[in-house]
Amino acid sequence: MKTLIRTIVVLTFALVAVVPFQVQAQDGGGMGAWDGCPVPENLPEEVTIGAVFGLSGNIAAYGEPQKRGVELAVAEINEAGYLGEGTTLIAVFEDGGSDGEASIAAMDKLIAENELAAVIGPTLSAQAFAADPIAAENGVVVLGVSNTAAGLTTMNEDEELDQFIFRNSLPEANVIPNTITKSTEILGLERVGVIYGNDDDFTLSGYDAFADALEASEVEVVRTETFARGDVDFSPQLTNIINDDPDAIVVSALIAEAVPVVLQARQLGYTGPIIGGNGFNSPALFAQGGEAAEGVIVGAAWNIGSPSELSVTFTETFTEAYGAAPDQFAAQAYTGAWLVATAIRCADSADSADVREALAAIVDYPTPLGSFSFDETRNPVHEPVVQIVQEGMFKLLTEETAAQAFGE
Amino acid sequence: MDINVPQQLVNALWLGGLYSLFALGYALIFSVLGLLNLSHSAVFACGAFVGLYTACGDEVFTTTCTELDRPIWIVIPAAMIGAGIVSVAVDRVAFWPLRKRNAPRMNQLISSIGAAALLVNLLQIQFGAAQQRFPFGSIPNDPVSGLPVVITPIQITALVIALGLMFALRILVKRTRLGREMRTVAFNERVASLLGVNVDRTYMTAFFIAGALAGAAGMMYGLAFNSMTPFMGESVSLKGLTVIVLGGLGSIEGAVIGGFLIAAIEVFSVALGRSDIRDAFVFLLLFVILVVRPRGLLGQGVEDRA
Amino acid sequence: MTTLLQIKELQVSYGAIIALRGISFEVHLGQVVSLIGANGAGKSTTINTLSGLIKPRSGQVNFEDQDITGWRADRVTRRGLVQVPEGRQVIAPLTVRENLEMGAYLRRDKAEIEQDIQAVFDRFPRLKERHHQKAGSLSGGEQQMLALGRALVARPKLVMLDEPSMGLAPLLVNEVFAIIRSIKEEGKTILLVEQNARKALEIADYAYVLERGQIRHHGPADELRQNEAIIKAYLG
Amino acid sequence: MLELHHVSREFGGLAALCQVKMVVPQGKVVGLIGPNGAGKTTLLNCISGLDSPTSGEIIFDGTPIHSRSPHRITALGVSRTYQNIRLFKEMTTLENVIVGQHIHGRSTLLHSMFVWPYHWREESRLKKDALALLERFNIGSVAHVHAGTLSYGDQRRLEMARALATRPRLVLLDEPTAGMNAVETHQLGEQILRMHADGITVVVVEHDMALIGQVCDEVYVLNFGEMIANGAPQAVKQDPKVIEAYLGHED
Repeated sequence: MKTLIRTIVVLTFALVAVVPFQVQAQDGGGMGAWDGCPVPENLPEEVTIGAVFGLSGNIAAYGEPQKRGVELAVAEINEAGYLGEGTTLIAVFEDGGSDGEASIAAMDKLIAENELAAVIGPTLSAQAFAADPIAAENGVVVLGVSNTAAGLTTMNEDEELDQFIFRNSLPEANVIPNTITKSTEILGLERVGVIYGNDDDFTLSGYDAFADALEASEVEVVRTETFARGDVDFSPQLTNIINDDPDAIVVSALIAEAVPVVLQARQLGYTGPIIGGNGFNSPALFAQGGEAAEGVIVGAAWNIGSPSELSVTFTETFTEAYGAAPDQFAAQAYTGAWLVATAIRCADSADSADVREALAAIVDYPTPLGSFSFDETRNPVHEPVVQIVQEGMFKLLTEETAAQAFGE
Repeated sequence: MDINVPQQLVNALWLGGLYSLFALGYALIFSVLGLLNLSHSAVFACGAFVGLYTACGDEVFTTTCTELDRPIWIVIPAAMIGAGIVSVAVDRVAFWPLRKRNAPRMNQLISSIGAAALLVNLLQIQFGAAQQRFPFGSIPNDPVSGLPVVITPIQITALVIALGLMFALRILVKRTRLGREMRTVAFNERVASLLGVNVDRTYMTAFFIAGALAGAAGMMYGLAFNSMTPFMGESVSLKGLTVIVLGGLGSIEGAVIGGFLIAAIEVFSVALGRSDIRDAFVFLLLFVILVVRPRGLLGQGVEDRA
Repeated sequence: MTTLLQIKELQVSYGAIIALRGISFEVHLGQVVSLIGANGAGKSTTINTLSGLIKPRSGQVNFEDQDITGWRADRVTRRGLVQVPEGRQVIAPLTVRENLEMGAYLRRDKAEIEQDIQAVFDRFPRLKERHHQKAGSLSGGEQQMLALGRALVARPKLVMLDEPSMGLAPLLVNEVFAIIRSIKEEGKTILLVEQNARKALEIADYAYVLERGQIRHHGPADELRQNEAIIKAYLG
Repeated sequence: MLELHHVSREFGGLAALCQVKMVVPQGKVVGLIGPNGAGKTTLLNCISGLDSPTSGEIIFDGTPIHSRSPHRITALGVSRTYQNIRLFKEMTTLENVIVGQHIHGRSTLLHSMFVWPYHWREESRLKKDALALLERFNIGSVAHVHAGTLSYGDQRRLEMARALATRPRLVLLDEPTAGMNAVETHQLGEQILRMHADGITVVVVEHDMALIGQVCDEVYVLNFGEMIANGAPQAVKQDPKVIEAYLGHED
């Protein structure tokens, strides 16, 4: 069985290696398949888009894959002649650092030096709150590809300005209900214990989303425990929860606390599912959680194991191009660049105001993230995925993977 | 809601051991210098990393530890010696020059904060900011089977070593020539030097011992949670302060009792009450104890320390 | 007579203030030498410089023909010059016995240390009764006895006493001087700094009178006791 | 002026003072002697408010003060010095005295902020008074030196100057001559007599019998917390109980 899978994987890789990028250039293949708009005729020779990502310091762990995702998309778009013969899409990258000031500077520079059709980024929500208004005031549409904070696209007092702010990254409030619904359905959850960090905005809003979703799914919460940021010992709380014999433990935590919570729950003899928020979407879960991370369930906007054709193709092309598998950040950035290109194509204009109109009108656009639309507040609409850790990697949560993990 | 009392007792006991062990070094330095050495938590982290490096080798500088070069039991003595040396270096760099010039205590306190920041940054440069850990399976952290409660061999080891070191320190301070020497220096350096005590050497010895205790605590922490970061001292730093204030500044027994007491209060305020008011509970109790007994549970009178 | 301690042209200053302006004197083996003088004359400064607590600006200190100028205090003590500091500085948090053990800090001969401690207890029965008490709980007189006993346990070659009678009741002052006398009779060499000049001159063999960092008079104690100027200035 | 009735102070069952009676008449110099550990300092602490008696009454000028806080007792006109010198060692000699005066300055914080001409005048007046006090105790030359660097005897003199800076009516002196030689002690005695001449009442704890003889109108003798004798200095010196407990026989 294993050898068979390996053979298939190797064969697929070999195929892709022979015809890199050309797959997308073929008519009817890859992302180019969407023909909601005709080939544009009035575009100039060069259309420029900007991108502000954190490319230095420890934030580069997110910014680097984002940049790769955009670069890959731009290469494919130009190969495919997606913006018409003779029109080249150019992406200009600026390092937005890891704080608001740096991304404001980067945004200023991009807008001053280029005639932009759109900007992608910045990496962090806090940076987006700082830098997005600058783009909007200059009439440049900005698309966030990794901002999950609530209220991002409605941050301005002036609604006209808000019209220029988009994102394609699902807020956690959208991911969590799906995680709970799917897990309840597949695992048959009836009673759960909850533990969350009560001194952090992110973990608190995650907890609220979990609590609402659990209530909506009619799952009983038998015990709720809290911890503070920087805690290392969670045994008293976990002892309490495990003592109540729940079907699952729901955790809203950042990765630094998430890993020890998982480790200590397993150490205390708990073998059931542990359901986490977006904080668990980190390689550290595997590196530090090891075997204990098996059976952890996390919702996400995208998963490498997603079976859709576009997602598989993207994963293969990306891996081929960079020698490393893409993560959620790369997939969202890649999708973002395609979304912007599509808006330019549909507008048949490089003017940002026209691009804005076209972007807002995108409906049911097929992407690696799934069928994609923007809602009326320019937030993304697409179905998130639910993942489960198995054999040291994220897989999609299905009846089969659940049965393998918990032996039912 | 019923609670699992035996398990929570186990949780409290070994956590208390860790708290006490950490606080002992604070207490020792306070009793000798009459000063809070706030770099103690950084020395604690240094100990853990010295242990990690000893067991894993150069690998830890670039990536995480995947294979042990040396047996896991070597980490504890290595951490103690390494942290002891770091602690002596802290004394020479951060305290000694100020002491020579009779600088006010406050300056020495600030200097110790500086030393802590420096050490943490050095660790970060050397080992990176990400969590480090020992390879899976290298630490005996599977629960001991056949017991009605969950306890791992590493937790038992931590508790035994913590209690052993506390006992040894008590004997050292109360019964030996070195202990009398340290208490004399603590009381009055001038008188001590007139009795033939090399005061600088006494300081070095005290700092070495305090550092070694911090190193042992750091390594236990690292092993028990199998996670080490340059910032690991920060969360215990405040706990340690609470412990020695509760137990009585500079009192060895106070640090031990305070450590177990704080751990017990934490665990049982979670077990019996609510986890979200745990810290409020701990500090409320601290406040009450200090109002009733300002010098802490076992603190010495002011006249003894003058 | 063997010269045990020889001080040559010793100068000490605290910043701009000059405390000793080049004093020279000698202490012979078996002698009791007293330094007397007004407050601020430099008596305590002299003793603290000899002990190594203060570094001299210039001058020389020879002990048994060895130059010990500028040595650190613990080395000086190791060499055999032991100071009993003013103000009964016992180690308050330690017990009486532990204080005596600290007196023997530099010695390793356990059995003999124990003998010497017992000898102190024989000399001061009140200390024996209280051997387990914290030194800080002793009365002033008992503390001075302990400070003296602690110095004796060190088996010093030269005992330097800084104001041993300060703050003691008359009865105790007599007692302290009786003890100093008995220490002298055992053949110990003593350098005595004392405000009670009358008592000091009674017990001393030789005395130096300090005035503003300089030696103004010196001579055998008997002679100084008859000296009109001294009587007027110091004996009242 | 000051009356103590049956004052007792116990420390955990141990009586440091037992039913002490003492009367200090207005304008007199009263000596308090006794062996080390007899309870003299405890008695002074009770009077100055640093300690309070377990039982009994302390009346100052008709006002019971045994349960008052030290600063209120100081405000009534009681001032003291300490056996273990308590100066602000980082301040200059002059500043130490000015701090002592503060209770008498009329300048408040508001004054110092808004009515600055008044404040300045006040400050310069205080400074002049302080310097005069220092001169009186022969330490005017070290007015601008840190108190910590003064010799032991000068620190004692400074303590007395500071005690007088509050313009007290009653001064408590705790072993003021410790560390002074006979001649210096005699000079200090003259200072005490000058206070006496200024109408200040003085209680002095002392071991130097020469000083006691020089300055005291009356002497109280404390032994193991009990008053064993009182009377004129000459009479007390002859008292066999006092010789037995305190003076010893001249040899």
